[in-house]
Amino acid sequence: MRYRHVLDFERPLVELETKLEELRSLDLAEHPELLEEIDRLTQEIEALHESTYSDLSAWEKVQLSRHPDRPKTQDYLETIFTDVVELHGDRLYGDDGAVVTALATIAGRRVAVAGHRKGKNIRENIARNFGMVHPEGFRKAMRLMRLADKFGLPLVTLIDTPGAYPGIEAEERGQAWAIAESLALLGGLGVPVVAVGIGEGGSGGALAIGFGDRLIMLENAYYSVITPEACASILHKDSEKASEVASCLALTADDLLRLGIADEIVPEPLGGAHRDPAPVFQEVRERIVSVLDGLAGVPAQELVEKRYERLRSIGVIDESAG
Amino acid sequence: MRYRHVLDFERPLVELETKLEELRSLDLAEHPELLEEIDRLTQEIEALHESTYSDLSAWEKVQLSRHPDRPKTQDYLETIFTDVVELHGDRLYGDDGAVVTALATIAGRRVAVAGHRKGKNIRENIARNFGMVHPEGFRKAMRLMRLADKFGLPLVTLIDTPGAYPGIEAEERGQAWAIAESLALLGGLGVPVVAVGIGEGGSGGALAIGFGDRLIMLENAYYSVITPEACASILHKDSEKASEVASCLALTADDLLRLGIADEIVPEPLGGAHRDPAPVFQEVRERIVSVLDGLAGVPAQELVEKRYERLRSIGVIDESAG
Amino acid sequence: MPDGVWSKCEGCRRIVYAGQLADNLRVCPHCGHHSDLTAIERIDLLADPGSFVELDAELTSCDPLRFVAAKAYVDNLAEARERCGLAEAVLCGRASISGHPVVLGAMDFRFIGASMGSAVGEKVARAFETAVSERRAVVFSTASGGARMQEGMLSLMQMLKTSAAVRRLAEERVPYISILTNPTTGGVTASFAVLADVVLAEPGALVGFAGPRVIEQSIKQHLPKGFQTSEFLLEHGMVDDVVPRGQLLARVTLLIDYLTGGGGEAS
Amino acid sequence: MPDGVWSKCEGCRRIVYAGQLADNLRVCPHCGHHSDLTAIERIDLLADPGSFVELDAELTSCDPLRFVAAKAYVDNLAEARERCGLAEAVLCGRASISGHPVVLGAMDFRFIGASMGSAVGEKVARAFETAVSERRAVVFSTASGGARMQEGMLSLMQMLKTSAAVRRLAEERVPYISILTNPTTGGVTASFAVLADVVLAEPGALVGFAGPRVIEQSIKQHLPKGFQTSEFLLEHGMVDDVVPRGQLLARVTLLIDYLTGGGGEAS
Ligand SMILES: [Zn+2]
Ligand SMILES: [Zn+2]
Repeated sequence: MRYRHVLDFERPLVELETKLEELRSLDLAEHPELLEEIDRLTQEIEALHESTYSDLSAWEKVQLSRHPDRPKTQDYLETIFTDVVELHGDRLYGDDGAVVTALATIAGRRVAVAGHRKGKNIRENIARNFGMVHPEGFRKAMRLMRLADKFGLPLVTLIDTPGAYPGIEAEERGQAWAIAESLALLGGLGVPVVAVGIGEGGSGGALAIGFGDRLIMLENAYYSVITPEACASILHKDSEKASEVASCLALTADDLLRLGIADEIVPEPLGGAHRDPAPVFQEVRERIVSVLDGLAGVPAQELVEKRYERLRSIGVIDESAG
Repeated sequence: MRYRHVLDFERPLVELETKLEELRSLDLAEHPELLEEIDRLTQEIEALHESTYSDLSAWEKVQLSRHPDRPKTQDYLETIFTDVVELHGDRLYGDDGAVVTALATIAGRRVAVAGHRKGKNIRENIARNFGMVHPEGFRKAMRLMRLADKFGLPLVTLIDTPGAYPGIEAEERGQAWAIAESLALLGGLGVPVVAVGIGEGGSGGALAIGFGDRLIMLENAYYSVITPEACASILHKDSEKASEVASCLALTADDLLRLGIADEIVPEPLGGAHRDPAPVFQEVRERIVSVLDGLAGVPAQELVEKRYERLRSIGVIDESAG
Repeated sequence: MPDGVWSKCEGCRRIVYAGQLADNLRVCPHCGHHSDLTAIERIDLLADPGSFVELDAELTSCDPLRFVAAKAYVDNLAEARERCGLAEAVLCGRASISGHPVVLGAMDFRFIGASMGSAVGEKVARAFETAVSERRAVVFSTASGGARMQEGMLSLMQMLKTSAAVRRLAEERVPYISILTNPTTGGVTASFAVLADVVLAEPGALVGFAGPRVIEQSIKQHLPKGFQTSEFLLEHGMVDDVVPRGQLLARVTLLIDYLTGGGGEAS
Repeated sequence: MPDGVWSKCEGCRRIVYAGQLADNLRVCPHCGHHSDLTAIERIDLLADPGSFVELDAELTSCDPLRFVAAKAYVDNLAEARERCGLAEAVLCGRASISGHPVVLGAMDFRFIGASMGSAVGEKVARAFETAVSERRAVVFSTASGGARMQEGMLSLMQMLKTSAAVRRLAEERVPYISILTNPTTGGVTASFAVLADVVLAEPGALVGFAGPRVIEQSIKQHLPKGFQTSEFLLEHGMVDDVVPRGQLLARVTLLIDYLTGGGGEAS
């Protein structure tokens, strides 16, 4: 097996796998002594595979969440949804390629879908700005949210962004304003909202469409108040310390579950969702449908109240004394 | 008296007035024969003054409505309102100088004010784009409308624009969308809306903030589906025929009253509001206050219903047969 | 050019046989150029066969201003009625689209540039009111040169009237899908046309507020290629999608299905 | 520099005597530069004397992640409390402004950059809830470096919590006026700070989402002069006005008066 993209921590494993392939390509009838070597190597690879992937550090998960081959929003749209009708534009300024909004059907249920959209190659990523959203992207998502609310369509969001784009034009057009308005709107939607962390959850740009009545996280997806690199650069003046910082930020799916922010975790195959996406898609679909069915028929006002209570409960404070 | 700006149809009058001034500047003790000439000229001027201004054509009124010295929105803000707090920006893209939005007090009544804003000189007019609005100007007005609706403040609008700006960027940012949304919003405001045509009422750009529960027109203000120049250029391929076309378009205050669009007309001094603005300001203030008092306490839903009925009644159709 | 036999495509200048063009919904088989359709063709494109029942068919324009320019407005009207076989520039009616009950509207550019005067505004407003009272989704194909200047301010006020009618529809959460076709400009664009929940546009249609010539005169330079086309609007975030005519029925059907379900199961 | 006697103005580099600066609300008499104020100074600037009664004074942050970087977060907190004499980076309370009952909030940049963690978010949300239940207008002076990263995702979620609290306030039509002061960036800007009915900013304040250094690293060029200042935001339509500190009380008073009257007579 060839990997198109190899992460740092995968390198020793890939070296062994490459060696094994070389051995196998030799004429074993001429070199019977290699059979034993191949057996040994196969076992070694199996063990290393297990140890490489079974207890990933936070930083390793961050890297996996960014893996270029990892299933993206577009893949989910194409596999777990049918009858997808993409809606474009914010009706104000532009059509941000870093956000996709659509009406779609999931297991027979009509929903609205908003997701961050990364590309799978350079060309796509340039068109989609590597999933980094401008204000018009958040406003595009807001348009979908209002449409969903108006017509009683549950909202499904797919989170996968390094963050809101930090650039001159984004600030000029009110990046903070767009995010804030999106958050306020999300809080008041009278339809069920299911958020799914499928990859990167980069700060405010993720949060703007990244929460709801239920937050489902993929095992190797992360969600963080700040990227580990930026955090390391602030705290240690050294972005190389990202791996160290990552484990402090409580950004993994497990951390989020423990903190009461995420509700459930979708397991991934060893090595990440891209190694075998089909069961992941299947599981994500089932989880979304199950949440939608659980919330079907709940009155709008009750949804909004419950969501607010849920939000109000997040945080750790001390009221005993100063 | 010297006029800074002389309109075409005022020229004969101004020539006589200039001649009279010249005569008066001579030593009359040395030229007693001139006294008679001065008397004659004075009477002639009086008659010409009367005939020049007393029965203005539509095109002459259009010219008066555009007179550079004519009182502008800013003058009304400074004279008939107190405690003016200007609010800036659309929270989306920019702060259009061609529209002013403010909270203000009129005869003790708190209101929201939106107006087109022309300048009085080149510098001001460049900053305000000669009162020609971009989409961000309409969106700025919409922000004020929502604020007025939210906090129960009656809306007063002052109409004075050649029209929405016809330019590349205006189209790029959705000129038609901004106007349409403004119209829909105006239709549904749960607070009293008083519109006052103080100068030019150029097409959709005027209409976006230019109608309400009552439309007050100044005597020489116009309001038109298209500027006479543009209309002449389409119909006759000749914008010089504007004066001819102006009388067909039913654009004067009198026309609007007759068509059931305007509700009342504020008289202007002979020669236009700029000749003696004080009584005009006084009258406009009283009319606005009277409308506000008449609509005070009317429930929001009733205001919206009545406004819709009013709109629905505008137009002349034949249902008898094809 | 002998009508009904062959015609030259406005897009690629190639000769297309009329039958072939008609079979292809008047889209050029060579370059994909979308020729303008009449209001009746628009309705035939979307309505289930035989389902369209016109509303306010007798409602027509008058000449309240006794407007005379190169021609008298009454003569313009008579000539347009004769030539198009229509009472006015818009057709509105009840219909069904793939079985969904709707109010369907279509404008006809041949009728005085499908400009909006009192009668057009009235018919459009009534169509939205019917949709509210019968809770039918609205589907509207627009085309227009703008307000009908021959009716002066009465015409301008129709922008506000139709926009207020859409607002009432929106308040009742009745879905509204508009289809912007070539050309849609001026007062129709800046009122009910763009206030829909979902705004679609046909490929290559000219859509904008100010007309291109007015803008060129104003800014004293030529406009960039593709300015004010559907594709330009899509790029600038103003329309939900540009949909080729051949896919329009399927897309509209799916959209109605999404917006009328009320969050339930797909039908 | 001996504190309390004289200081060098950050704007014009001239020497200003402390007493003169204090008399002038810490605005440089030479160049108009607005020095940062503490939360308590902010409250004194607006509240009627003696009217401020703090809410949730005992509510403080914890260290749920046991966060340790160059320093342990618990030590950051202890040090900030000691140095600022505050339990947290925000003060909220009931007060009156020119006789109007309000909920008044102010942030203190000295306290870990007035970053928003669980305690700040909770205090802000409760302040808005108090305003809803007592129908008091909210006036909030913001300053912040953003989210408090030492509390990880718990901190990010406070953006949503506070925004949802503002939404409830807006739904009840209770007025909210915010005053953006130097610096207001990150998660506080992108949540409750800019969701006010009227957003004012102090002259020269740095206000934005991404910090200037982050943007420079991202775009690999220097930022234009004046970027992300209050004046820049005014030009780009994001704030209602830039108000010098000396006029702030009068402006806020007038705004509360307009927004609480319910359309009646001016008081
Ligand atoms: Zn062709
Ligand atoms: Zn200074």
